[in-house]
Amino acid sequence: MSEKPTLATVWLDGCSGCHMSFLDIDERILDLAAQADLVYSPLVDTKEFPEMVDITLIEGAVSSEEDYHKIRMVREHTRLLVSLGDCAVTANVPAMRNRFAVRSVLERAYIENADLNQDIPVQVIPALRETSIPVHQVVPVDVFIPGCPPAADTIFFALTELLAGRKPDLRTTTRFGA
Amino acid sequence: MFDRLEEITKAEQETAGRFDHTVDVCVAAGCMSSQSVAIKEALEKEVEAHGQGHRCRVRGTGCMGLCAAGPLITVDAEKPGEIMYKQVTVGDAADIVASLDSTPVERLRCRTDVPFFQRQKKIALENSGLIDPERIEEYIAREGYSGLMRALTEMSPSDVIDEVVASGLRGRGGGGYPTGLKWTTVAKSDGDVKYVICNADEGDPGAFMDRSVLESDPHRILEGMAIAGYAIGASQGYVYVRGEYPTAVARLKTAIRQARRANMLGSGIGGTLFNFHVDIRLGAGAFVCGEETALIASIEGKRGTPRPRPPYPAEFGLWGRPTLINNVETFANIAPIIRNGGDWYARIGSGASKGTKVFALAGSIINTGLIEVPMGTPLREIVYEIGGGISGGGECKAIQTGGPSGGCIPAGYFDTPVDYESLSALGSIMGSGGMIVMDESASMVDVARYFMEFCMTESCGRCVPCRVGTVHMHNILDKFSRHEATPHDLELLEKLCDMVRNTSLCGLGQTAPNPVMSTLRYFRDEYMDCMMPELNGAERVGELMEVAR
Amino acid sequence: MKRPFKTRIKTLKIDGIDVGAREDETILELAQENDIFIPTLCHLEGVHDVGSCRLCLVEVRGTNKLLPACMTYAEEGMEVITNSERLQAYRRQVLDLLFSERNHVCSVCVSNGHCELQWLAGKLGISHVGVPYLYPQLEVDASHRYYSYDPNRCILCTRCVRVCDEIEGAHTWDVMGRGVECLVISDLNQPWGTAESCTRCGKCVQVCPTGALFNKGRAVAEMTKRRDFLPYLQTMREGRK
Amino acid sequence: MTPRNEKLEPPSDDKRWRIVQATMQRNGYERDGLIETLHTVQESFGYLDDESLRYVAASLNAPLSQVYGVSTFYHLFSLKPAGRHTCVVCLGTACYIKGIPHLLKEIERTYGIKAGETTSDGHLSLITARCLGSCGLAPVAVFNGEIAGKIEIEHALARLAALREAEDVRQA
Repeated sequence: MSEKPTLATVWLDGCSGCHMSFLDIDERILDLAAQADLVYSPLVDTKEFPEMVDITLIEGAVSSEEDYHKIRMVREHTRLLVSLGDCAVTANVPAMRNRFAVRSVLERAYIENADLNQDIPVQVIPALRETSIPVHQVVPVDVFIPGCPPAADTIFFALTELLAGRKPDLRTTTRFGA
Repeated sequence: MFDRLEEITKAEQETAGRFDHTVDVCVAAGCMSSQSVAIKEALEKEVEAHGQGHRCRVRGTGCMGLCAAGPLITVDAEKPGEIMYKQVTVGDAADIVASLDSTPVERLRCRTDVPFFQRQKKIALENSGLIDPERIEEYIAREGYSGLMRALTEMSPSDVIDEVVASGLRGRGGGGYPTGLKWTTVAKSDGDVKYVICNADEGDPGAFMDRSVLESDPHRILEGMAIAGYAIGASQGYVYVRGEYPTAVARLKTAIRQARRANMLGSGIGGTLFNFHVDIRLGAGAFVCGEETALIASIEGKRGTPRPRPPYPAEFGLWGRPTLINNVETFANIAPIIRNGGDWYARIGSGASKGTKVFALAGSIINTGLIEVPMGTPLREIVYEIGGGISGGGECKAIQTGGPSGGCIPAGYFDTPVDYESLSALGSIMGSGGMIVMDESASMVDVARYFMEFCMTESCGRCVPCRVGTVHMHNILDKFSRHEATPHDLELLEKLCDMVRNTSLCGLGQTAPNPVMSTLRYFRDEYMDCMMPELNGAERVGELMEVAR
Repeated sequence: MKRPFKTRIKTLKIDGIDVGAREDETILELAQENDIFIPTLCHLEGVHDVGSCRLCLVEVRGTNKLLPACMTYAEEGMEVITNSERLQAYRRQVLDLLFSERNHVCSVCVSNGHCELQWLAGKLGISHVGVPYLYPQLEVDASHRYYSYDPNRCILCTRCVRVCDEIEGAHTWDVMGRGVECLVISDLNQPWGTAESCTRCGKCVQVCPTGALFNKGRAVAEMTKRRDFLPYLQTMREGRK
Repeated sequence: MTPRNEKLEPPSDDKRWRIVQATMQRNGYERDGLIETLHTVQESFGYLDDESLRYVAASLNAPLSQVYGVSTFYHLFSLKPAGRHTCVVCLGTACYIKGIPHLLKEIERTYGIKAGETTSDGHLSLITARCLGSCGLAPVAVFNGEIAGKIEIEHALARLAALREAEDVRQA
């Protein structure tokens, strides 16, 4: 086993833009790899979330039952939970459906706007919860990185600070909607 | 002009003397809702039918206090051997009239030698239940308007203020601000036009003191306002009264008309050079209008939103003029103070809380109704002796004072004397005088939620903390009552309480957290019992150092 | 004896700095003159203050009450603290409440990058909103020929109401309802485009701190707002008297 | 937009407008009299509609939005006509403690309306009051203006049912 701190990323209800922005740190990912092991992520192959991860970045809002159970599981197995990007921090665009009933949202998506197979799926697709909410409304979150998406520099800075045992001050580097 | 008052008094006494019996029927709101007007008519018919009209009279009077036992009737209230009847129905009229010259109707008797009647001391309510509120003559016959005449003919405005200062009277609307100091400030403010406003927008749920005074003895308010007008140099007054009180409004209108005719309001009052006019302004259902600056906005025809103070209405009030605002009960105490002197008043009560206070007893208490007791009376005496104890045979859990701005006092503190300082030390307030007694079955979380819902819907929406903060506090309390709250919710609730209290623009927001804070203080266990089972791992919070290793 | 003169100049301390003030100057104006930052949202130079956002609350020695800097006038010997930890915490909570009240989605807002609410959140260090969002149901009004009104982004600062009433004199806008149900409306709560009193001057759009009122057909980057006309109009009017 | 006119022609020759005019006149056609005027309109017509709001605004020279803002600020003003019958349920503290929420819920369930609403056939308006000041008689409800103290759920539902029956009989 490596002695390096472990890092995970989780993708809930988001557009994957935050993960893309994370990848935009380009060659600096080598620096990061020297400091931490990426043990779980949509970007790697692991299927099971490890017993304990030091830092987990969450992209996306909690929208479905799957998201809900997943984030609670992840929190249990994570030392430092980081909300990455506006969807995780504010529920952002996913939350724009909150003003409408789940039923009418599904009808709009799968019936009114569908040309083929007009049917609301009940299998495979996880059931939507009544509202899409930010991660910290479900489990405690330790660090917030707002931005849509947060810039690669911001993500890199935040991670290196966290790995150095410091809470990153992001006031001047990012904001809601940035 | 004193002669004129005396004349009326004499005439009244003569009239009263002509009757062997006087039957008084309470026609204030409480008894009216149990058909007391129909009972009065039945009694009148009965008296006529027996040809007793020349020696028996039937009057409609104001509130007799013990609303729980209504409709109430007294026979010969001002003679020795007064008889009170309770829960009278139309069918009882014949028996009552028939009994006038013989033995009382025992099955209807309501004892008056009990603490409820014996332990009270009535100043603001001195005429309630004893006079017909729609006849100025009866008010005058009980020394009415003699305080005003005394002020106008024997005292300078500053003498009047001195008496009010000496009385130690404090605002009865809730805040407890010294009335004399308020009058002094308005009197000193620059301006040739000033206003007097009577705040009769009694909005606390569970409070009906002001309503009762207006319905039972409206002239007392007009007299108090006129004296205030003389003292501060105002010639126009407004009574801002709740639109929900149609009977009070009607009686007040009658009283103003009568007072004008009797030259106790209007121009050249009582033959002096003093002019004072009173108009009524109707509230339209907004609790926040009890706040001075919101009330002023409402009289000006605007949305009743408060504005930051200073400047205070004493300097910058109605239409930008210096304005004196006192509530109904405060004005109700003025005439007796002028009649009997400030020192007389200051001898009643305790410590820094002088005089008497009217309370509306309601909830799980046997003697619901209206009482007036000296300041400093212990809560225990009010609940168990005057109030007759807890209804339904349960144990008393707490008493709620001060409505949505107040708090819950647990039964363990019932030896506390009722005065401004003691109540606020317990985390509640005197408020306008509503006292809701709660037995063991009451859930304190639910009570807090109820009041927060009230504040949320009554918030005017002008400032952010009150407009949005009350909604969040309400939602969290709702989670508690559904047993879905987390420790995080409790923490957030307490944070919001602190923030809304300290940052809201007006008294409504600043005091909105009080019911929550006081129930958290005394009944925290009940909140803990309403929490969701622990979330275990999902509730963990990370430590930076753990990661850095 | 009356004092034979009236003092017009007051000396006081703001955050420990000695300042001199005219008696008609507010703490907010003094702070701005002395480069002391006090956050504001409802305040707008050129129209009267309402003290409703509570962001500019300051501590004044000798009173427990926090006072709105925009409506508190200089007094002799006053000691004002504008930036204690307690005040900062309250200010962050005020912003939390504002963000939670309506549907503010910065990433898709026309004012992204030019919004005072968003800017203040960054400035005061709001990394997330601590209270649950309320998600009210509010309709966008795009009936006006030149402008749109999206109440989802409105913070009820009433700048538009005041500028329309006090500067333009049309009083097209006002607030209806109460509490959290309050809503800025035009005329009889009708589509803005049909409001007869609107002169289409657009002052309300210029003073709106968020993306609630905006010009139609403008891209996000172009959505800057002009405010300098307000003090200008005021000065010109005073000069005419 | 109509320029100031001391006495504008009312929207119709309905006699009730005269009462409204009298109130405005008593207040010198000043904006200060707005709330008083709205009270009169509400009393005379039962509610405030757009037409009356426009008339009052024009007569008092008050902005439309201000008139609308005031009308919606105060609880007693209604912008919709009330039902033929009204039931006011008091939500004061004393009534609350004595179980009025159950009564309210029962009525809401029976008539399929929420507090503040009117049944679709215009039969009944269910209204809540903050406190009627009759706490000594809690719980309290008002049926067509007639106040009833110490009310019980069955009793209240029976009274409402009687109103419905009376109406059905009259129609038949």
